[in-house]
Amino acid sequence: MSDKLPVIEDQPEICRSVDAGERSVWTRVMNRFADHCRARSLFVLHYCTGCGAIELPPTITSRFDMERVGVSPMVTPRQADILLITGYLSIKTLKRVILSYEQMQSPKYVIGFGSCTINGGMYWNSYATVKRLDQYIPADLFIAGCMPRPEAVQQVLLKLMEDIDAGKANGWQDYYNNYDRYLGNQQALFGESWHTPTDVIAEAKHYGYLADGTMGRHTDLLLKRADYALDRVPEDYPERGKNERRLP
Amino acid sequence: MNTVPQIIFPVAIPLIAAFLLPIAGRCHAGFGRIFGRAAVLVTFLASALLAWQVAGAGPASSAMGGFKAPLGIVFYADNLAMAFVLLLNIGVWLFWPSGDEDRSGPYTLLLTLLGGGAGLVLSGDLFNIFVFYEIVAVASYGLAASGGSAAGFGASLRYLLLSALGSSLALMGIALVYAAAGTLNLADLALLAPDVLRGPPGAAAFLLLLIGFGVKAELFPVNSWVPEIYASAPVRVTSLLAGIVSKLALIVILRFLVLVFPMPSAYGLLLTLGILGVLAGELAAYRARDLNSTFAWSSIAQLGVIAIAFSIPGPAGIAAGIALALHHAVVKPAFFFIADKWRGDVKLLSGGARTSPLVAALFVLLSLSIIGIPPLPGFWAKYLLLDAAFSSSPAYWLAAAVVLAGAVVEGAYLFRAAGFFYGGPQKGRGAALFMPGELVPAFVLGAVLLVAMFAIAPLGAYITSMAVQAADVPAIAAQILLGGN
Amino acid sequence: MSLLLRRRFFWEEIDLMSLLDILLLVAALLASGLFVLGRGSFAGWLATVVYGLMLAVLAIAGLALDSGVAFIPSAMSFEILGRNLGWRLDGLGWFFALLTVGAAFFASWYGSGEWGRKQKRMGLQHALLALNVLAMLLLLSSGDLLSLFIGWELVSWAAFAIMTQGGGPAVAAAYRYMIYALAGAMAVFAAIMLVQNVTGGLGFADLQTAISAMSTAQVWVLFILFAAGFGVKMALMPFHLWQAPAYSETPGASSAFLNAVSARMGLFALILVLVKLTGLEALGSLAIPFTFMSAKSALMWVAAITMVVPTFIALMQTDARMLLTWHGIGQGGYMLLGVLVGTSLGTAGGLMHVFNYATYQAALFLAVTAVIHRAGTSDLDELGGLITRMPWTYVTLLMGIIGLAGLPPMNGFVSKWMIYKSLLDGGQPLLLIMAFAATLGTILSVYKLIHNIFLGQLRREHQHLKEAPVSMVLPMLILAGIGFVTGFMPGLALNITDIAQRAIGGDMLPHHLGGVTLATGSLNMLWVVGVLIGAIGAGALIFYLLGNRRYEVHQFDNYAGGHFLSADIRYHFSHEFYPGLARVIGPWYRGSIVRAEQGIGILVNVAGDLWQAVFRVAYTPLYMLLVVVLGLVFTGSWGIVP
Amino acid sequence: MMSYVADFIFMPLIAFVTGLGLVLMARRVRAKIERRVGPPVLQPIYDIVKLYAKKTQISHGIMHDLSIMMLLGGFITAEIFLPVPGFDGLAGEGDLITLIYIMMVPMLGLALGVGSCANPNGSIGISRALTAMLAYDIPFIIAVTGACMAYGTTNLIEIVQIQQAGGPASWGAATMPLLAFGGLLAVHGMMGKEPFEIYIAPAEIATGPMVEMSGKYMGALFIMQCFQLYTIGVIYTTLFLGGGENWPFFLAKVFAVVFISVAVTNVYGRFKTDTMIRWMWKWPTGIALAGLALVMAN
Repeated sequence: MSDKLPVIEDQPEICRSVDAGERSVWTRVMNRFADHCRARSLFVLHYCTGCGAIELPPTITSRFDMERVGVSPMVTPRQADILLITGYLSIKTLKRVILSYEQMQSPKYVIGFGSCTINGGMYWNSYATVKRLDQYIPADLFIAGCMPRPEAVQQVLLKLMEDIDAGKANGWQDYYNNYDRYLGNQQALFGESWHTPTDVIAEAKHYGYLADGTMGRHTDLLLKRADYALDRVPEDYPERGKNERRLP
Repeated sequence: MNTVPQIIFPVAIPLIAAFLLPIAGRCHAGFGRIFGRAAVLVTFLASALLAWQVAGAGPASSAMGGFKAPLGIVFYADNLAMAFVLLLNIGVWLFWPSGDEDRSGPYTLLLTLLGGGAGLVLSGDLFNIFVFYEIVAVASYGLAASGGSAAGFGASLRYLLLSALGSSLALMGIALVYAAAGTLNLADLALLAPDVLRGPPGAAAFLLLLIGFGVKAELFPVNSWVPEIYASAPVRVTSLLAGIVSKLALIVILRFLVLVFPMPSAYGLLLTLGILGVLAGELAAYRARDLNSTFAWSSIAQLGVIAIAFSIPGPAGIAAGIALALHHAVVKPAFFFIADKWRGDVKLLSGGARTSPLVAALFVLLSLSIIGIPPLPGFWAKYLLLDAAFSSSPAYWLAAAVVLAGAVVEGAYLFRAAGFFYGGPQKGRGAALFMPGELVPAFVLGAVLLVAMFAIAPLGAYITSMAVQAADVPAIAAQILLGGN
Repeated sequence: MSLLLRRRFFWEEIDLMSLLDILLLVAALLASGLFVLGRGSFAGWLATVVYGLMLAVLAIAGLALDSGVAFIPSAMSFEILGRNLGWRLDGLGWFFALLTVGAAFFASWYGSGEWGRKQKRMGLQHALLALNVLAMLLLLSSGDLLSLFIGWELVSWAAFAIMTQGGGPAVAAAYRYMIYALAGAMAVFAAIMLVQNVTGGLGFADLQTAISAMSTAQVWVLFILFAAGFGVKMALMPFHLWQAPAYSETPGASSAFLNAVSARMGLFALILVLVKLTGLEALGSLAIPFTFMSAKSALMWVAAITMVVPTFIALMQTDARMLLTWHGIGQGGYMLLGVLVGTSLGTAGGLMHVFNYATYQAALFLAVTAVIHRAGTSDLDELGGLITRMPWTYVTLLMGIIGLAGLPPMNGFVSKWMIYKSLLDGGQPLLLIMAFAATLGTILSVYKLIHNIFLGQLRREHQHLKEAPVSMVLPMLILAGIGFVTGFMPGLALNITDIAQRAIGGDMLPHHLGGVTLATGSLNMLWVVGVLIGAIGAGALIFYLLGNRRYEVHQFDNYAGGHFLSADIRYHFSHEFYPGLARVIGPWYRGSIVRAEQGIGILVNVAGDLWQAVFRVAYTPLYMLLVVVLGLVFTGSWGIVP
Repeated sequence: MMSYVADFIFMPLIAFVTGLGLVLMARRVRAKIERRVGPPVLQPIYDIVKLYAKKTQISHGIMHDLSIMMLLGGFITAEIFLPVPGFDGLAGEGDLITLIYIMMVPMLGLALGVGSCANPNGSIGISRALTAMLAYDIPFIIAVTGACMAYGTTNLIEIVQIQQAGGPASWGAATMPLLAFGGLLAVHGMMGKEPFEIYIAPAEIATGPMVEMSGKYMGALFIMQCFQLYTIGVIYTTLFLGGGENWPFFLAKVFAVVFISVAVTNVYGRFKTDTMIRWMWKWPTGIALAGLALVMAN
């Protein structure tokens, strides 16, 4: 493991940056309309690694029926709006969570479900679990409790819908704006060679979310691995194509 | 009627030369060889002259010593006979041993073969035919063994035994004919045949003659000597035997069939043996693993095809048979020359096209022609055969089907070999290189084939006229009986 | 074209007698010239130019034929063995000749550039290609049955020669082809000799006389011999086994040529002999006893089975070339089926499918060859993701497969539509369903082709690949373009097939630039394609105007259940692409025809061994006596022996 | 000319709006069967707008984008070739066969787009979807063939006219019930409802073809679903239910066709692809063939 100390800083207040386009009436109306629809159509990716998964079937099915407020489950991060982390995350699963989160399309929201995502919960002293989810990805809302009931899930979804409608749920922008910090925390946990296939910086550049905190000393480390990650094969990489055993 | 005394020259010159040659060879080693060649040349010129006369003035005959038929010895020459005499001459010239051996034996035997062969096709008399047949047979035993190898001697011995047995059967047949008709002159027999030979005795006689002469004509099933002899004899002898001598025997059988035994059972017999020969030859050749025996078997099949053609009554069948025989006489020797280099497994051909591309091309050309691919001459020969077969009874349709199926098998084994030619060489061994001089006869024959391709029309007309002449029984009979005065 | 001919043009001043002669002479000179000059680098370009000139000559000939000239005679004729051999090009032959020379043009162009330079003996390939063209022209312009047979054999052996150029497995495949072709040729040979037996002549008219003079059994024999003989070349089932390996192993450009036109020579001969000369009514009246079927419907069913079974065999192939060649066999079934329906719509559809097939199959094969040229393999399990590296090749392949699958807007759809419609109007629902089913199978199969090569993961070893050079891309794009244009305006292709259809006889199909108008349902591709393009444009507007800008990600930025994808993991789903289908229809691939082929081979081997054994035992004296005794019995002369 | 312009604008638009209704109905019916409330009325619109309003739109290359255009373009074309009350569009310029093949264009477009995503789940999904297409299209084309044989035409307008001439008794469903039933089973497969939705299989291959579709790409797929349900419903209505006399009746029929599928789908599990092929090639195919035999016998 790295000998660097974990970079854990306090989360600054999340605020929404106002771009030039938003000053026009048309754009504002359209954004308002889009937010209205966003709030009423939420696809949830249930990241069910912990015990909290058991609370979700009642939430979806006839007892509570989330679909009546436009919430429905989705199985791939590409289509999902909400990443619902149900319970504790081991270090290994966190990698997958980050991968999945980065593959979701903005605007995207993260809900931490249960105490485990807030402070480690009953696994607070485990060597293998993650204690605070929001150090690694920007969580919009948490549901406290061990474990929360479906009503709580409903409540938090309704709260999130309100926030979205009001244009306030902007954790996803923070990930672009302060990518270096999040990446630093991730690297502290996974080592310097950590990388995901998603090129967050390029994406931020493309869509204009680049901020001072996007790049820094942690993202510099990425470049070293970028060749491998993005298949720009270094010269010394062993060629597998040639001597590989052919499948029968 | 056309009487030409010089009809005796093609027979007499080589036979006399054959007697003189050992003496000449005794005088000087090189002289014998030149003497032999000179004799062949003289025979050829005499034959050509005769052929010219025959072509111009119609069939000719001559009675030896003025004794007329049916008592005397009568020679009869028509275009068909002269064509094969010429072919034999050319063949002997072309396949004259090239090595400068001092032994005069092979030369003597070749000259004997030349004279005997000419006599075989020119004789107008059953007994003479038998005599010349024996002369040819003896010459060919000796020639087959002239390679000097143990295998060659063994094969020749077996050939001798078989041939002798065949000859005795033929003699029995002749005896039967004589007992029934009281004469052995072909013309006489032709006139008497409808009365005395129609029926079981005639059929039995024909059967015995067919089997007897069939040994040389490579007829099924008395051709077991073929693969063995062709594999062990020197290539020039093989070419001569397979390409030309076998056809002479078939021509004789044709004469019997047309003149003496023009009856359905005789035709049927020849047809049956021909079909069986095609089947046996093609299938066995397909399974042969070396080039020599492939061609030996294929030669059996080809002669079967010719036999089928001759078994079709009427001039059309004869024309087809002649065309096939001539074509085979050109193609098969060339094949044997190519095969001579690769005695052994076909796989040794691998890469042959790279070391000797011309030979490979020649092989493909010959193969295409013998399968019967237009516009090569082989196709037209086969065309004549099918034309004749389809205008005959349904039994011949079956024969045609067998010939066509045989052609497919033939294509399969010939192009399997061609595939080895053009395939890459195996590791460590490539195909042998040719010495330039060795294949001259084969290339000459290939050239003949190509020239023939452009002369199909005149050749076809000529062959057809030949066949019409050979099928005209009354004219032949009249010529033999009345000629030679 | 017919509109243009209201005026006199210069080609009417040219002596029409010479057009075919010019064509044959040029082809012969080209073939022989290339054998001599073949090594030169310019040989290919020379050949391309000459093919272009030949196309021009053919175009003039086409205008002449379109203006009502029945055929273009050749001055060349022979009289051999009492038979007249003559050559003349009629509309049907002209149509196939146009395709032949066109395919040769593109193949030669393709082979002249970089691809040809990488080939071992390209000069020989050029020469053999020219030889093939010459042989095909001779076949297509044959004026009687004998010249037809001669042309037939020349085509067979010329194809054999070019097939062996691949070396190794190609030689084995070509050998197999040769045996089939030879057997077929022998059947044809027997058939024409049968005709000659009845009428004493070998002209085309003699065939018609013969059929009316023959007994039913004889006509059946004739029909079977012709259908089987010509069917071998067309790879009609059950004589289809040779085609896929033989065409696949032939080197790329030549293979494209063979694929496009070579097997169609069989169709040409079938149309000529069975449809034009014999007539479908005669075939239809040739009833099979104890069934409802006739020779015509039997052949239609053979065509339908040829359509379906090879298509589903293609579906299971793992090599791109094999996949395409198996489809080639299946597509032949469509053409024959269309022509056999016998209505003007069916005939036009079948003929147009010949044209269409030639365009897209050549394009497809050239595209696959380009892939082989760059990536070194056509194994569908070893490619993937090439779309980013070889986009133009991808476009060609895409247009090609749309044509092959018979979807709008490519031309393959139009001809298939015509065939479907003719089957429907002809009251053949079961055959129509088979045609539909084969098309569905084709869609599955061609998707697998394009997916496994161009879509999905790009392999590391293919990272540095480049697009094929212009000399390769341009010909195949033009071919695909022809496919699109004639799909958009099928009237162009139908004008060409009109000439052939007029030569076959029967009703003509009224058509316009966009397709056909029928009482029972019309097709106007101008509208279909126009609206489709417009709608795709509307889709593009929706795509680009609505929503934020697109952002292109790397191929490993992909959701695979939370798995991290990287270059050293192969995850392209290509092997056994349709496992569910394979589980259902897999057991049907028992290969009964393969077994039959093996069985015949074994039979020949065993029989050969048997005969050899008979001789090798060498009790010949015994055989001799045996035959004497049997012969005596046979000749009925047994009575005299005792 | 103006009528064409109207056709080109309104026919797809009507199809889209009706399709939204069909999607809503499908979701509501399913919710009711599961004793849920179900989504609000505007839910289909919310979903589509939300997807188009995504801030990031990831693409896997030009082909991915083109596939979306082909998808929409193919279906818009199909809508224009469908005869509906008041609009014949271009139904006279192409026919039933053309229509069926036009409907395969978006299918192929989708398949190509999914393939170019380089996602193994997507490829597996497409492999299954195409296999499913082979399975359900065989009975479907038999039904289509039988109907065309019975009507003696493939012209969609005429097919509608023939059925409307004699009232409900001359509807395809009445004159050839077996074909209609076989066709209905095939249509069920075509809609990709349970038990024929293995190509989506969310828990196994993460919605298969849609796995890499996000943002407006997914939005286009939602639009496609609207078109698809509508098109299938209209084709079936045209073939067997007498087509449209007027809009209310017509829509009722279209909704009924989709409703039948949606209503029965919930009670099923999921067939494996091979089970699906066997089932499709056994029951619907057998029924349709029997129907075809009846048609041919008449």
